[in-house]
Amino acid sequence: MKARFSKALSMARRNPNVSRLSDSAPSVVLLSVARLRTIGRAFRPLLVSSAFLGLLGACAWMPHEPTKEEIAQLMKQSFAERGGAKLDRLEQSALQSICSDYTGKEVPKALKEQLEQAALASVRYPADGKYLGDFKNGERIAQSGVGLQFSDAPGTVAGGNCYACHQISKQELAYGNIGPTLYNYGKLRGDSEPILKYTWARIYNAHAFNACNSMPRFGAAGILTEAQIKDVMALLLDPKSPVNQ
Amino acid sequence: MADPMKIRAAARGDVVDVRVLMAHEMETGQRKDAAGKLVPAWFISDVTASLNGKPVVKAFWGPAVSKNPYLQFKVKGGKAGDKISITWVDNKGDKRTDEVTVS
Amino acid sequence: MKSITLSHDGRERARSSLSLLSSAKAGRAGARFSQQAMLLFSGLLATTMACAQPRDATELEIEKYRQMLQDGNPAELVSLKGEGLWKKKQGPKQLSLEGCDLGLGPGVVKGANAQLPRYFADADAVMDLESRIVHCMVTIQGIDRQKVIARPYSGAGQSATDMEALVAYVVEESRGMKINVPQEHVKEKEAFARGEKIFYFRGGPYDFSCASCHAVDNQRIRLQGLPNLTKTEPAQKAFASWPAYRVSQGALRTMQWRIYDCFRQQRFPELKYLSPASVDLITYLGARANGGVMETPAIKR
Amino acid sequence: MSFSRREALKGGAGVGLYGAMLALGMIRPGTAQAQAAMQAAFQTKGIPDTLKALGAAGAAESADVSIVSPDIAENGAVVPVGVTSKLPNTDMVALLVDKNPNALAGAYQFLDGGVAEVNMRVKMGQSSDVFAIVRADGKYYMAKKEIKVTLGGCGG
Repeated sequence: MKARFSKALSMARRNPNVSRLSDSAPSVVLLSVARLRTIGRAFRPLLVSSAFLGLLGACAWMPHEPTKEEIAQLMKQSFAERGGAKLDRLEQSALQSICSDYTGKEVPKALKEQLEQAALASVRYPADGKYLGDFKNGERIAQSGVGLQFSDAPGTVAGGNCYACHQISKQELAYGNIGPTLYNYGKLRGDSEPILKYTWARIYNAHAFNACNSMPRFGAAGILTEAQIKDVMALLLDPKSPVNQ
Repeated sequence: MADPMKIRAAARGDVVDVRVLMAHEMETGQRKDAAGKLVPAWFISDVTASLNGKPVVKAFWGPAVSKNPYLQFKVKGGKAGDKISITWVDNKGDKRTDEVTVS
Repeated sequence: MKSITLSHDGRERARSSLSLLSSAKAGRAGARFSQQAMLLFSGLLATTMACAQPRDATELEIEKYRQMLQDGNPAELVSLKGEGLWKKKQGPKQLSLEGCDLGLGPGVVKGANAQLPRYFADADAVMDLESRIVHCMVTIQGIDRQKVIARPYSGAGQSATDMEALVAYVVEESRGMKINVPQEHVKEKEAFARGEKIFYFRGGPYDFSCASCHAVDNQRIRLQGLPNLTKTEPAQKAFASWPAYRVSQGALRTMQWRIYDCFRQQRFPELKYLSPASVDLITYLGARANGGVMETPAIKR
Repeated sequence: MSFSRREALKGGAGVGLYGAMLALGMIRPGTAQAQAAMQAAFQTKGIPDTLKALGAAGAAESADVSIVSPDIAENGAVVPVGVTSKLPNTDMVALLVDKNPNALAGAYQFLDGGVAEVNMRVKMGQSSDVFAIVRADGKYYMAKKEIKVTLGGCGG
């Protein structure tokens, strides 16, 4: 009973949050505010019940269900800036907020499509039209798990840590399975223009194809440089790369 | 002063199984500290195990032995109630001896 | 482009059915299996998947590695030191921590950590083990709080901090005890509710939440298995095995450190020691693990 | 007892000489000379020179010597390795890691009652062959095994 109640409560709260967050973090919003408002309107009946449930939540015998603002506040209070890791990292973008709410659940189709379109629009393809760099560098980037941590020395060049989640070359045994295997990636797909563009976009902002998946937005979030992405692309797609042997 | 060891000694038939944990940094001499300076090697170099006061096993170690070393060995001819003692000496001359009764 | 996405999904499906096969092969005791079969079928699948045996040669060898480490856990050396510290008269008031109430009454250490975090009326707050030890050092021994929490974790080449030693001792006294993190007091329930939100909070440049790594069965990062903390059995096993001695760091790592380092890997800013978010998250993880059996301090890579 | 490694090395006796003396049984265990020889062996690099330093050059592979360890270690800081010898009258066992800065990790002498079966934990900088060297009835034997060292955890 209690579980069902709190589930209803959190579902009801979800929608006002979306539009609220888009207002509070304009610089990182991927979706336009107007679009999100449209989505919010579609869920208006839930808004009403949310207010009702909120009243119930105020009773002393009921534990208080935390609001998004309270969690945001709590996070800010609980972390300290160090090195390059500033507190603004705790300000959720619309994408982060929505994906937090839908972890382990199906994102509604319309919302999912909007997120994917916005993600695809964020992709910047290489200006010189060259997609493939040096696969040996790519392997180093795929192996390296440093970068963007508060413990990193200033100037640390971030890696991609691809092996943390993917099998890539056969030589590396210590690979994760959060993402699919990428062994023989290029051998299976070839290196046609659509494949190059798709792979680039997938690395740049994987939400373009599967909104709210777990993969970091290596390009869109500025984790890897354009040159680094080219090297990782070569690791996957260069016929000479160990991945394609 | 060095922290105490943890020693377990259990007899099975006439063989005593001994397991020892020693508290020691076991610095390799290759690690750099936060300031980029090499931390000098510091490790247990000699371990002597004795059964009722008589040495039975001697170990010679270099800095490749892991931090807080673990050592397991067996001694023939012991029984419950006997004494197993372990003494280690490190390369700075620090030493420590602990003793247990075989169970 | 579409076909690629599809084939990717196809592979994913193929993989999970494979893992089902092998976990069935790994074979639990027949009696237990048929007993489970009476439960909801989906529930059965979920359980067997969650505790699947290692699936490939690499994982089997890693399992052997972990087994070989079990005997001879240097955490015992740390807890030995911690017991000494617990019983030592210290601070301006020259008292030991033996009068500290860890939730089961003043002086009761046995089993206390299996029931933490919990609400403490004297502080009108939910506290995890480390918050409570600090509270006792301040109120009983009269030691300055800032001094106590200034350096909770040992660094490379340093021996265990006092906090690490005390934690090792207290958690060893809960080894073998059933996890029973209370959810009675309204503040305990609220801590849990906030902890759950924090668990799903995606943020930082990598867009990670705790759930990014800990909400799916049979996942591993590199070779490190990632317990699905949204399922009871893996949640129990995970909570039961922290604090632990980390062989790669040669140090006893506390539960606060566990959370701290997860957030570091998530690329969040630095988690403050004993911060409200940390206590809420530990409350959530602990209460989710109720019914499990404490194996602390464990030993890990 | 107070021999330092530096003294051992500058003492005129080359590593090989000490080793040969050890091998021939000219040095009695427990003496200062034996100590110095052992310390010198810890300073050598690579398997061949370390074998020489131990007086064990030309050790023959033997099925009676076994290395007990996982094939893959989750972390190089702590690799559990055991050595067992079934050869009668085994009185010395040494463990060598080829790719470590100095190959010799540890050596054990079995005196009255010591059984030739030890377990220890060593650091390995990278994947490497590991050698167990055994002395039985004055002769040297060996076993070899590759241990892969992987990167545990999240990789950062």
